[in-house]
Amino acid sequence: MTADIRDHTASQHLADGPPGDAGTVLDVRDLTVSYVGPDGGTVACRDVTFQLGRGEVLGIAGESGSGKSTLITALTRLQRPPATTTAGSIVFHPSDGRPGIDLVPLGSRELRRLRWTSMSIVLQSAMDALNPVMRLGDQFADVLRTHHRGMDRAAAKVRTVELLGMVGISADRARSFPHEMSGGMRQRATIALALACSPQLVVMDEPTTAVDVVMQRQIMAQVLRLRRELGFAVIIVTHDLSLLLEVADRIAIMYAGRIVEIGSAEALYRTPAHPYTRGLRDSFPPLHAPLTTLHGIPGTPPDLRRLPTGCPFHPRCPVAVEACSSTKPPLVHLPDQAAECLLLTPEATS
Amino acid sequence: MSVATSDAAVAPTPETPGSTPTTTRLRVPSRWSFMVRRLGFYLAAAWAAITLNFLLPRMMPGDPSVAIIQQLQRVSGQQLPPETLVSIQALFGNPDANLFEQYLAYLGQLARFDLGTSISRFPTPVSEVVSSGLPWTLMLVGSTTVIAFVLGTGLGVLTGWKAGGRLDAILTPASTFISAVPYFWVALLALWVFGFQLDWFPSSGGYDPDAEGVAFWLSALRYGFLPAATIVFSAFGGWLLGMRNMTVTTVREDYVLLAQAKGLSPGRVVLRYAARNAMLPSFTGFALALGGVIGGALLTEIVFSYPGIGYLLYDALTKRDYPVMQGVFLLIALTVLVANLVADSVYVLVDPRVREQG
Amino acid sequence: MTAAPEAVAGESTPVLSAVDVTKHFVVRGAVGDSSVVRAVENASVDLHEGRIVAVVGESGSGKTTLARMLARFYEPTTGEILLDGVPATGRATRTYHQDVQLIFQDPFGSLNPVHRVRHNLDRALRIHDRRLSASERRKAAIELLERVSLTPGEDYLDKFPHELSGGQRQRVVIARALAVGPRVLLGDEPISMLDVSIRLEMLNLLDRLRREDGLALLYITHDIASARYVCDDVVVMYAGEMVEGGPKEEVIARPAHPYTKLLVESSPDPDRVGTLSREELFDDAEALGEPPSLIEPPDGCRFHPRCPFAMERCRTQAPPRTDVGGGHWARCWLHQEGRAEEIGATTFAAALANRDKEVRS
Amino acid sequence: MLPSLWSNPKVRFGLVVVGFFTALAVLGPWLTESVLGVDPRANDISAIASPPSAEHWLGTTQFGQDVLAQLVAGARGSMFVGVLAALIGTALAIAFGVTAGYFGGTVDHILNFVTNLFMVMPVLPLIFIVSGYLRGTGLWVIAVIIGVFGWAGGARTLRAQTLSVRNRDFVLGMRMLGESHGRLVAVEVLPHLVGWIASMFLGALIGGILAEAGLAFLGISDSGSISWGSMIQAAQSQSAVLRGIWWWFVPPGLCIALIGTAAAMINFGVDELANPKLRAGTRRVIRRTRRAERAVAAEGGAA
Repeated sequence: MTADIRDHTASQHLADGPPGDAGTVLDVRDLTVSYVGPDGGTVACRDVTFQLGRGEVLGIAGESGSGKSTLITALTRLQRPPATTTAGSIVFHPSDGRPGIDLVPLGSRELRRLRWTSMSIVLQSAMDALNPVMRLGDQFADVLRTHHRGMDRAAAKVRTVELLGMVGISADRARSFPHEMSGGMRQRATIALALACSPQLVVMDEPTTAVDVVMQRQIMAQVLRLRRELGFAVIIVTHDLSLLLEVADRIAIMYAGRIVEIGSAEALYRTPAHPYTRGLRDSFPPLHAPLTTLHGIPGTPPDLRRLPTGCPFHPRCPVAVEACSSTKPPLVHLPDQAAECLLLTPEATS
Repeated sequence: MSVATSDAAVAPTPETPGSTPTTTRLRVPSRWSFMVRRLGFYLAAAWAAITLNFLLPRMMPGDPSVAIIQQLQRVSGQQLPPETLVSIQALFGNPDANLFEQYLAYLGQLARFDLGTSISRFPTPVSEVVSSGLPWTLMLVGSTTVIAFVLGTGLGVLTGWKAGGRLDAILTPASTFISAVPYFWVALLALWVFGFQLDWFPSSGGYDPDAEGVAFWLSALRYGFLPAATIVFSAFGGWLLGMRNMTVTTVREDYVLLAQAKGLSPGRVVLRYAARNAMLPSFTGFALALGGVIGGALLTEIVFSYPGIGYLLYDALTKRDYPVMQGVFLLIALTVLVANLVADSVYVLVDPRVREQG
Repeated sequence: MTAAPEAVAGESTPVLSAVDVTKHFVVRGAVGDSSVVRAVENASVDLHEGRIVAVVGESGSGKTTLARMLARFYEPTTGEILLDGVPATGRATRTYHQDVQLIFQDPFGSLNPVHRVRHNLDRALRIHDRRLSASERRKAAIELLERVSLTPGEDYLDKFPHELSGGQRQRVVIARALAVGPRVLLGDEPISMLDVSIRLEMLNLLDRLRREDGLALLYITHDIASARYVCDDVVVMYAGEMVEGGPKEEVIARPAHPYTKLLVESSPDPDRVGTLSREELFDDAEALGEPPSLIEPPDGCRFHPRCPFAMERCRTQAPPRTDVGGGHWARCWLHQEGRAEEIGATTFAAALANRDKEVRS
Repeated sequence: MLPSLWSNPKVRFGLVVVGFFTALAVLGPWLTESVLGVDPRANDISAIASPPSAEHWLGTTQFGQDVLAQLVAGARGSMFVGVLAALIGTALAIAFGVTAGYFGGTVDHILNFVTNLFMVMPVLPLIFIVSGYLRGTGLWVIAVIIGVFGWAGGARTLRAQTLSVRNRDFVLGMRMLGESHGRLVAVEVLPHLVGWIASMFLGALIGGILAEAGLAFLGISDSGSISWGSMIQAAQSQSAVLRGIWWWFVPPGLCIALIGTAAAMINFGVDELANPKLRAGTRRVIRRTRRAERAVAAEGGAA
């Protein structure tokens, strides 16, 4: 396996100067996740490899069926049958310099200790993510008191008010039930909740899909400020590349369960290396630039159970050559990005 | 949030109310008015039950009131006093009065808690007969309903949480079978095995007629054990299955996922997140089951000749004691209604989201 | 994008128009506890042959209610829907829907999963024209499928919805709507639930329908960029009211209402990547506010509680419609007070931050 | 929907059992006469209350009647009541539930009120009393009573389901093409309720069998007809329990339990199909996943 060399170069190349550049917080290698079915497994995530710098914002963009949700539940070790991690490692590096911990083989007890203090999660729909029959404050208190032994009710309350204040929610809301709040407020509350135990990484699964653009901007503004102040890293998973281009340091593009391109936001926008990235970028009509007729990406995403041979994107690819249907494209490194496309290999370019 | 629009036949929920923020959702402190509405329904239902009780004997072929009067005269061997005649006719039909007059007389009779006179135990009033059986049934079925609920729900949460585990593999199919078994048949089997073969428990009755004081209560426990055990056995499977499936469904809700992501202890995740929500439908079921207590174990009581309401009803049926039959029905119907009302109130208390349902 | 046919609003009778329509829903909480949701207030829109009007707004702004009134699923509380200038209320919905069809947001929900594609088209054709024979209907169904770029049409006739992708389903839905030969298509966020990569093709299809078949289209969306891509005119709705409208480039490039400005500035715009820093993009954007309840909307201008330019007058009086030239109009007091240029002078977020600073000091 | 129903093992088991008893009910008289060669009502004086033997596979009753023959004949009686009650109950449930759910508004208010009334009426005692008045009227009347008083729960479920289907866009979409309400209900809405209706029918079937058994046990049923309930009742009244003639009352109860289990299994399976979350929680899926995990772990350990 040549992963070692590749990863090092990649992280040096690709970490687009995260604040402080204090090293890696998460190191994911060859992560493969399958859905076990009666006739074998369907691989929803294959050989996913990336590093996340401390305080960095990594965006993961993909369409339905690209494996991005699968990746999230695997990263957070929250997957349930029939999903299962069949290969790879997820190494989390604590901030105090202790050696990294691979989350994949970890038992539930050890995992529980790491949860929320190291890595927390924000789900797409806050309405579904909050317990409908518990007051908001209680949902903060139970996580606070689980991870901070000895914290009493009063202290938990103080901390809850402080956390809610960070996202602009008034203290009296701690007494509210989720259904008594607006969608935007609920989503902000779950972000405050995610920060309760000062994690080093917050994973966000489509955090703004259920809210409107104005609220989306407000929420992202808060997340970016809090990240600046508290220094946690963020992984945002969404189908909305246009949003990621504005908020992420680096972006990974997923297609058919693979990361087909990863690189700095600007590089992916200005000089996308993978035809799929290019197509995805051109699927967002501009807000101010002159209009031309755009076409998106013709065709439909592949069925994961019946992936095309060679490059999974070749049937939809406008620039595919014959070899694309038979050869698996290798990961090719470019100055600000890396992409899996045959056309980028020296043989193709020469 | 449910929205009633003017042209509901084709109108789906409009986009607005669901997404309007805070104030819309806070605006509805209508738990009380919700309860008022439900109370209205139950009053109507009570009225319907009382009216049904009025109409039943009058719709039946033959003339129950004449039959009752004849029977009473035969049993007592004397002419009935006129006020007894009036009372019977008010309850079971008076061929000389029109339906409306009869109805008024019937309601007046009920208002005085006069349910007529028992035929088989002449001249005991029906209300007395019924109340003699009530405590036994309340004790037997009441306690077993609670035990079955606690047991079934608890095990249901466990099997649902560990779905696919060993407990689930054994308990779920077993419960499916058990909950399909006729409960009076279980009672028969229990009686056969533990009552006669092993002779561990008395086979009939509710207490030792010779015992007094503490001994009486102990005998009541001993006599009641077998019927109670069969009721718990037959009933807990249903609770278990319902709770298991609700738990399996709830466990896959995002808020349980998030609770796990928060690193809470499994016990906390199960109890405060999964079970708490999964239990909501069961609460209603439980309150309803409590309502069914009175009429719930008719046949078990009969198998064990247990001196409760069920046995009374059976006795009345075999002896054609229509006044007692009707009295028992009215009692059962009204307790079911009260229990439903309690169920609704409980639901409003345990689920903060409840405001209004159809 | 292709230029719109040379048709200027006002010259011809609109095919379909909403005149001053208002919709209030009664929401029943429980006994004696009902309240009125003012979903749409005095909204007007004209749909012309061969033109696309986009209605842009956040969820809860009343845009879907407006579309459903135009589709006559709801009758307006006040105001009128005119088809060819004639009040629609007199017509049976059955014949009305031969002219006006609505495309739903969710392509997974708008085709019955138990029926094949054939059933949907066949029923539509049959109801539309009882004289057609089975083979004629089959031919017509194939033509319809090919018109929405599902080629060859035969291949799709016997498919069930679950065998189709989201985009293909939405195409079938459009084909079904076209089967009755409508002159107006109302699209209620027709692309928002589709994969990003196929949304543009769907918009291109709508564009082709208006160009080739002269359909009048209403395009409802929350995505202002996609509205700009496909439409001719934009109407912006906020909290049940229309706050601004006009030719798309005018409205988006030079918003005449603070809310439109907020909407445009909040929309992701990849062109800004690299030219503006993230701090510049997101600073001051943390407290932009939320739309009000439609049960007790604010007095005066419904936007005033969030508006950095709000004046005393805005709190009490609803602003009138002001024409700012070229068919571009807005409902905002700034135009009456001669403060219109303030809107373009700064960003919304900056103006808001500025106002808050003043308030504090 | 239907093919996937059959692929669920729970449903498959249930259907086989229900099918078996249905066949037994239909072929009952022929079976007892031609195959067993016994008349279920004939009294064999030479074998009173004899335990299972080569001659009488399931033994005989206190009256010398062959239990197996009675069991087969009883299948017809019990199934007849069950099926008729279920037919009536399901028809009423559809009429009330679907109509209320589809049309909504005032129609819904009225129908829903009636449904709720029937819902809170204590059905079993009511049936006891009504049939107490009408004693000895036979299986027909009993089935009708059970059906007429037992539909409310099903109607409530169907109403909720209809409501959710009715609000789906495809109904509105077809309505917009000009489809009539009748066609919309029959062609667009009802197909989505087939699973629910089927499971409701099964629920009513077993409910009817149980109710009839209960009534027969009380001695209310037609004394002339044979059903599983009347067998248990006869056993009870002849003190079979006291005398230990277990083969008299155990088999009919087992039959009821078996068919009840079968119906419950089918409902369970339908629930799993309708509810993906439940489906993902089935033992098969979880076991399969654990196996895969173990395989991966073993591989990793070896490497």
